[in-house]
Amino acid sequence: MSALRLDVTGAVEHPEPLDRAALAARVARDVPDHAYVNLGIGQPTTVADHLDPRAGVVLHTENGMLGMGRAAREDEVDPDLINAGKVPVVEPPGASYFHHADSFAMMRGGHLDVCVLGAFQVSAAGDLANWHTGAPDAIPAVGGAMDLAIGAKQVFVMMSLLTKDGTPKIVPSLTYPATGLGCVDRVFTDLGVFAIDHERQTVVLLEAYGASAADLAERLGG
Amino acid sequence: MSALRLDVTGAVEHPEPLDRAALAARVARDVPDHAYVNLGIGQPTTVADHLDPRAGVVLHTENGMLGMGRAAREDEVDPDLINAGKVPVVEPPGASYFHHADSFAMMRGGHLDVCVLGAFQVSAAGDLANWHTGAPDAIPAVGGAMDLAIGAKQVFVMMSLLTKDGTPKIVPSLTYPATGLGCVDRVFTDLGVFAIDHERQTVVLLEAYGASAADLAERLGG
Amino acid sequence: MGRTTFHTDPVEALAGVADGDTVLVGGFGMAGMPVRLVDALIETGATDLTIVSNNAGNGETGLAALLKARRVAKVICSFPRQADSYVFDGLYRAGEIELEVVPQGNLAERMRAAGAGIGAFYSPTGVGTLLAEGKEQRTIDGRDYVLEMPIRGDWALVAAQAADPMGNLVYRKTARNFGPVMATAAATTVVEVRETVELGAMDPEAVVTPGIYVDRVVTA
Amino acid sequence: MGRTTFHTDPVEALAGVADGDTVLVGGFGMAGMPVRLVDALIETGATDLTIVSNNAGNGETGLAALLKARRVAKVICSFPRQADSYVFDGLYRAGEIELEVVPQGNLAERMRAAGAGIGAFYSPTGVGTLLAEGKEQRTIDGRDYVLEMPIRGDWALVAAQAADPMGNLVYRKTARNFGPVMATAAATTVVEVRETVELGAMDPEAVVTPGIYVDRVVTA
Repeated sequence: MSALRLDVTGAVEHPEPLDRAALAARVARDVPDHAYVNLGIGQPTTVADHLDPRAGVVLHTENGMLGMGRAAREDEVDPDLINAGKVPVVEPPGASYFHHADSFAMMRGGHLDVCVLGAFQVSAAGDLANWHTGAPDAIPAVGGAMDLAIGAKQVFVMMSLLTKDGTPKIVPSLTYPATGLGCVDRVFTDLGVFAIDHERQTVVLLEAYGASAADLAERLGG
Repeated sequence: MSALRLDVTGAVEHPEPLDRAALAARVARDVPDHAYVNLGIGQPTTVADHLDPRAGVVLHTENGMLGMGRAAREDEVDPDLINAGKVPVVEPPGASYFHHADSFAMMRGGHLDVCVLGAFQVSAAGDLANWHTGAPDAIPAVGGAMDLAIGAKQVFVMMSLLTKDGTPKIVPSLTYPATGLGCVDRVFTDLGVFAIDHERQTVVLLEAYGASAADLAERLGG
Repeated sequence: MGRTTFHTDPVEALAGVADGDTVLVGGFGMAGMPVRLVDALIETGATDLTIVSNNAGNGETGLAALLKARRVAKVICSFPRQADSYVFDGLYRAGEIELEVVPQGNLAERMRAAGAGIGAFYSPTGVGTLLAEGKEQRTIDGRDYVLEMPIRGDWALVAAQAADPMGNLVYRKTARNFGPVMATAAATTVVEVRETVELGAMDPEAVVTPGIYVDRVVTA
Repeated sequence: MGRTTFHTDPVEALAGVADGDTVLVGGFGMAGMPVRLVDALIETGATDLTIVSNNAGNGETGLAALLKARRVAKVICSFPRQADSYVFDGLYRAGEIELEVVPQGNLAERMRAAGAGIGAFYSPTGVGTLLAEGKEQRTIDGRDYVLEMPIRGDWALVAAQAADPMGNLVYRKTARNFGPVMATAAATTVVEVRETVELGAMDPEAVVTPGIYVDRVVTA
């Protein structure tokens, strides 16, 4: 496998790695005010807790709602009102409902500003793998992952930089099956925030957390 | 030009030709109870006056309404509520509104039972010409004609059988530009009612009005 | 009045379901799931069915019960694998059920195409992935697309909030999901509702599924 | 809150319109015609425009006035020829305006495709006619279709009944027509409304155009 095209010049270094909450807050910081945003199932959902209500960010859930509210408290649970992770949510004023084809038309038509997704791997070309481990006995299940991957003006990935055994998840090219090609714009991890430079097919380290830029370059093999 | 494939055996003969009102009533008789129907602009619109309200026929207008009502009286005119001919209509209970893409999806998806259209010419294959005379200086304008032509389970044509100079409008093959191919199922005229047998590409005279079946066969050159 | 018929017995409302039919089943998780109609589908005894739905059943009720009763030859869905989808998992691993996984947006749009008379469409979703293998690809204005074909049902089973006597439907919150799309894409659409309202009681501006798409309504 | 901005001056709401832009203009006849925005478009002085609309103007007001002021290079519409469309007729016969006639359903669906990220679609409408000449044809499941491409606007000018502070829109009766489709298909959508309502006053089930599609609202 060829080396990762990585550019760490100009990276800002921070002393501590990001824990899960700090990572969610870091992602939230890059969400523009008044943006329309889809937060993927799992960890990306927690970004909502760090969005300033005054910033006017509007959440989309692909099961047919714009202006989605927070998770429902126990006494607020309505089985007809759930998010894409099937978690009960609430309806704030100004929300709207639409059917699944209209919802994915909204997504695929490029109307969302930001989509935040988890990932197994991201390549230097911005290719995303997050739906299938490629294990021969795995039952394939894609959900909305492939639509989300290509369905926003900017796609943010949020993940740990390394697997449990220390293997980098930012890779020269995908070894897991792709969810979408050339679709990722920014990667937020515990150890660093990266931008994908699509023209140069290069990963640009913007900020390092708890590691030096040089350390990260070495770990990623760039 | 080859001869018209015409089958007049089994036609029922009536003594009088149909005037405009009788023709509209005759078309109305062939509209099934509870059918969803689109009536084209002009003469086809008058079919509505002959539908028995108890038959439960539901009218569609392609500018976005199902369950359309009758023409509005002067004191009922609402500029926001018009039919495809831009004539003000009324809203009966049970109506619904939708946008243009949904309205034509309803049409092209084959959900309407009957569409009634005017025509310049119909061929033995059921080809329809009703949008363009082919005159070199004519400004082309199609509206919804091509969508209507292919957008119902059954397409009825309503016209005079002959032009003012006596030329038949049921023809072996179109000389005017086509609106749709093989789309017409039934042709209602002042002098006869015809079915198109698509398999045999043959026009079948069902009823003759004010002329014998033999007379019509001769006039049509079949 | 349109031609929508009203039924109290969901099994009666499924009269005509035949072995080998393709059945579109609404719902996203349990929201919008036509529970009574799925149970009635089991009761009909129809087998060798193709089921099109977002998921492939949970636990041992609803779609999972239909699968467990060995009535389903093939599932077309976006997400068969869930925490408690063990009935599907078992059948799949035993090679006893066919699976076509479709990205959720393509699933919705392919049914919309069927309902709208679109012959096929070029979708940006899935380009360069396993799920596009064997499909025609085309570059339009510099972007790559995959050709996707319509998905038609013999039947659509849908849950809605309310119907009026014309068969017009409204839904409730995110339980709307696939219902309005599936209602357009099947030869016969059967809808279970929580309430029926009088003629004129439904706002014509707020109707989501016009009655033309609704063949049979099962009342609460 | 979303990012929809609210304006009292329609000319201000069109800030950024440039020569050569493609402008989608709502309305079917006068129902749903964004009269104030079309007048404002004339005031901007922008020229060499492509106008996409169902008709090509009546009398000497609205679209006809825009045409008469020689601001339009091309019209894409389904029905240019009407009883009093003499401004368009004159320009067309003089060879001073380009015309693309599109069947009404294809016009709506091509804009829907642009808004929905569909690369192209196979339509059953127009097969074998003059309007399909030069277009790719394909037989799918025994039926013939014509390949149709998306129509995108730099701008959409739409009239609606009401907007809330999120930019959510409702329409009124058949004035809805092309508005919701065009709102999805343009880089910038500008909407004139008859009323604005408070946050929470619009039924989320009855919203027709969600605010994400609405960039600027001109209030009454």
